[in-house]
Amino acid sequence: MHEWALAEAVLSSATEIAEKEGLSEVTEVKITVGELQQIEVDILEFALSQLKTAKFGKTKFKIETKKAELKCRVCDHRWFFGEQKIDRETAEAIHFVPEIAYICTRCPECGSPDFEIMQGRGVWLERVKGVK
Amino acid sequence: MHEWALAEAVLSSATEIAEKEGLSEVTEVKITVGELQQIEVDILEFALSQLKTAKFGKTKFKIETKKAELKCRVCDHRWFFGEQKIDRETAEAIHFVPEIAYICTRCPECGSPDFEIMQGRGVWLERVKGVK
Amino acid sequence: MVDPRISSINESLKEIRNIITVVSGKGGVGKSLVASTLALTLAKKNYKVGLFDLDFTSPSTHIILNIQGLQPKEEKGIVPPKVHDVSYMSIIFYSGQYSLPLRAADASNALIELLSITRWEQQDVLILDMPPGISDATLDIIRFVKRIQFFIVTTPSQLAYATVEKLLDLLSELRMPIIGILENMKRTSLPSIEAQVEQKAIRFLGDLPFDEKIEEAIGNTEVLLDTAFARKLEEIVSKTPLF
Amino acid sequence: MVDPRISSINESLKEIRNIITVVSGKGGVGKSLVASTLALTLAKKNYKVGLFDLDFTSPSTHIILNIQGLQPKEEKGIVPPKVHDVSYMSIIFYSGQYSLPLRAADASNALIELLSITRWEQQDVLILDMPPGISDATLDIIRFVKRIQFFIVTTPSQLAYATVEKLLDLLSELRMPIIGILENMKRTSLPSIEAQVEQKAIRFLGDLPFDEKIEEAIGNTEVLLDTAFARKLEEIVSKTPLF
Ligand SMILES: Nc1ncnc2c1ncn2[C@@H]1O[C@H](COP(=O)(O)OP(=O)(O)O)[C@@H](O)[C@H]1O
Ligand SMILES: Nc1ncnc2c1ncn2[C@@H]1O[C@H](COP(=O)(O)OP(=O)(O)O)[C@@H](O)[C@H]1O
Ligand SMILES: [Mg+2]
Ligand SMILES: [Mg+2]
Ligand SMILES: [Mg+2]
Ligand SMILES: [Mg+2]
Ligand code: NI
Ligand code: NI
Ligand SMILES: [Zn+2]
Ligand SMILES: [Zn+2]
Repeated sequence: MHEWALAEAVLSSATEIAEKEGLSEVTEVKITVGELQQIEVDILEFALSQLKTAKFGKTKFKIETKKAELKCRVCDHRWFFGEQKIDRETAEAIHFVPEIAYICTRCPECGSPDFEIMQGRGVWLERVKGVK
Repeated sequence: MHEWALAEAVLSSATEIAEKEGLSEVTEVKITVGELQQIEVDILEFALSQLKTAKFGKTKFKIETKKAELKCRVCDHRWFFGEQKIDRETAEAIHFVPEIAYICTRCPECGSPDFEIMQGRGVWLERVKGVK
Repeated sequence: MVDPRISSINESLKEIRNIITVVSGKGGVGKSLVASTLALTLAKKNYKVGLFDLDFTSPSTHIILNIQGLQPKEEKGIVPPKVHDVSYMSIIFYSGQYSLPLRAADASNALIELLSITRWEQQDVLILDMPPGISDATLDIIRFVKRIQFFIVTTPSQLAYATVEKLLDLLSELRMPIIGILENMKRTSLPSIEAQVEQKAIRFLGDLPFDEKIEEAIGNTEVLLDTAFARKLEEIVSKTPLF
Repeated sequence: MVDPRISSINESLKEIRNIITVVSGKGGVGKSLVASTLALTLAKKNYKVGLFDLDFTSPSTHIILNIQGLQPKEEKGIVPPKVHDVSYMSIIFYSGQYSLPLRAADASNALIELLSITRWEQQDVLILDMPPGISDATLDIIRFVKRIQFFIVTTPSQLAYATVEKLLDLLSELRMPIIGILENMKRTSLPSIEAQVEQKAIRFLGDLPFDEKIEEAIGNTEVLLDTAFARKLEEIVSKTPLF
């Protein structure tokens, strides 16, 4: 349910961009959602539709999900977070703070906790389109 | 003069790569040297010529210098390190440890010390070419 | 690609009237104990107080305040639970008893996440307990949080004060508002750092005694507020214009 | 693009027989004082000893050892100067009295640089003084340095031991060799953490007293080696198989 906070962040960020670019109306907002955080896209969409201001009256919100790819700093192995089994409680914690993944995720090749989240971490605003 | 240590590092790294790729002879090693560290390219070349093993008997060492580009995390301004005046003592410290730049370098736009070194930091091994 | 959290941080902090960041150049000087006791003291004076533990690498305030069985409420964001009248937030709600081997860049990311999704509601003051030194977290706070004031903790030891001086130099250069310096773990055997602080034109807030009773008070806020340490901190708070 | 420093780190450490990393979950527990005193103690026993201060954010060992007017020699790399028979290296040789607002990723880069260009020559033991917690520096050392042993410092405080437990869990999971845990700043008023350590099947090395004389000894190694603190550390070192 904190998808509402994320939706608010997206809208406030998109509003900033629209203002900077002098858009009177926003036609499209493209959002990427990383799989690591297990965002509920339905709720995010609903929250966007409820929170949006007049500027976004006719906006198409395009939401794309991206796999969470991790890379080990020790052995350079790359893997996807989805391949791993984690318990419900930890999954919920990761939902709020993706970095909680570091308590249990390890490189499947060498066991190291020293990996980088290459992509698919959080929510990103990819693009804001509109008319001036 | 610690260019010798850097030359050693380059050679040991190039040797590793040549071995992994099964090269019997190395024909070219391409090295990038970041301007931040003010490496003496002449000394680096001389050290390479003195330290090189048989495998590098006919190697052409191509050394390219790259400007040091910094980017402010606070205001996103980008600039080149070379545009800044620094005293001799600090320059010498940066020569050994490029991150010493953080004691005196500030974003020319907003004064922040919170910047990223985008490129031109240290010595990189770009490419090792050879015959199998 | 734009990170939408950045523009929402100040949004989520907008109802907070004052932000006090408890810092030091060094670890183990008592930042967490001071931050926790300061929060309890101000709450007792009927201020609306929040406490946010930003030392993700070695969080301690949850032990001092004995946070157990509590969790933020998920409500269009996350709402910090109230403990002893303090709205409290810590990474510990999510990492629990597990070790969290975070590189600072990841801790920074987690910090931005929590700053942007936490709903602090209206507060008179939010106290930030920081990790030691000039760290990613310090730079993040300077970058993202407007209207911060720094509350600096040191001990009488040269080892602590030497690092505090470097922190001071940086904060002064960046024109960050500094409430003053508190000297913790004062012992009669050691000279005070007061004179050195005043040379820097920084307010010396006073000293808190080295208190043998502190260890027993950890995890029991009533006992804590009754220590010589806490009573002296209250006295200092009464005469210091915090906000 | 390959970073050539990586393959040269173990090259430059190859003549070092043992590497002891002094760590803790927390700051201010005495890591730097223990690391420095350990180095001096082993040097007095005629071991060839190196000391490398890897706490780039709050370096302290240069104050404890009173390093002044010295600089590494530049000689096909950099050669650490000898202080009180200890080969000594610290970022302080380059940052001096200035504050160095490094994010940990940059500190990590500086650490790799110094690890790869320093010529330690032949040493019986190299002691690494670490920053607090499970930090970038800890992960870097685990990643880059082979043959490390961990020497863990705590205080009797629950606040310190709670963070040490998390560090222990991580080091055990990664099968890192642990010499044992030292309890510093022991006071008679506080229960020992010995029993808790032994539950974890980790060697309890002993305790060092809370020593009122320490502050005067900072910057004077002769006085330091004559404190109750240093004498007890020597006793513990004598009966502990370090290498
Ligand atoms: N005034 C004091 N008297 C005695 N012990 C103290 C005092 N202040 C702090 N301590 C103890 O010192 C240690 C470090 O305190 P802590 O608040 O965790 O410091 P930091 O947050 O700066 O690392 C803890 O064990 C704490 O109980
Ligand atoms: N056994 C001890 N008795 C009294 N003071 C101590 C003792 N050990 C350390 N100290 C003091 O505690 C503070 C922290 O020590 P330090 O070695 O800097 O810790 P760390 O490196 O873990 O941060 C310093 O002021 C130091 O002088
Ligand atoms: Mg703390
Ligand atoms: Mg804390
Ligand atoms: Mg230290
Ligand atoms: Mg140190
Ligand atoms: Ni949610
Ligand atoms: Ni040189
Ligand atoms: Zn791996
Ligand atoms: Zn800037």
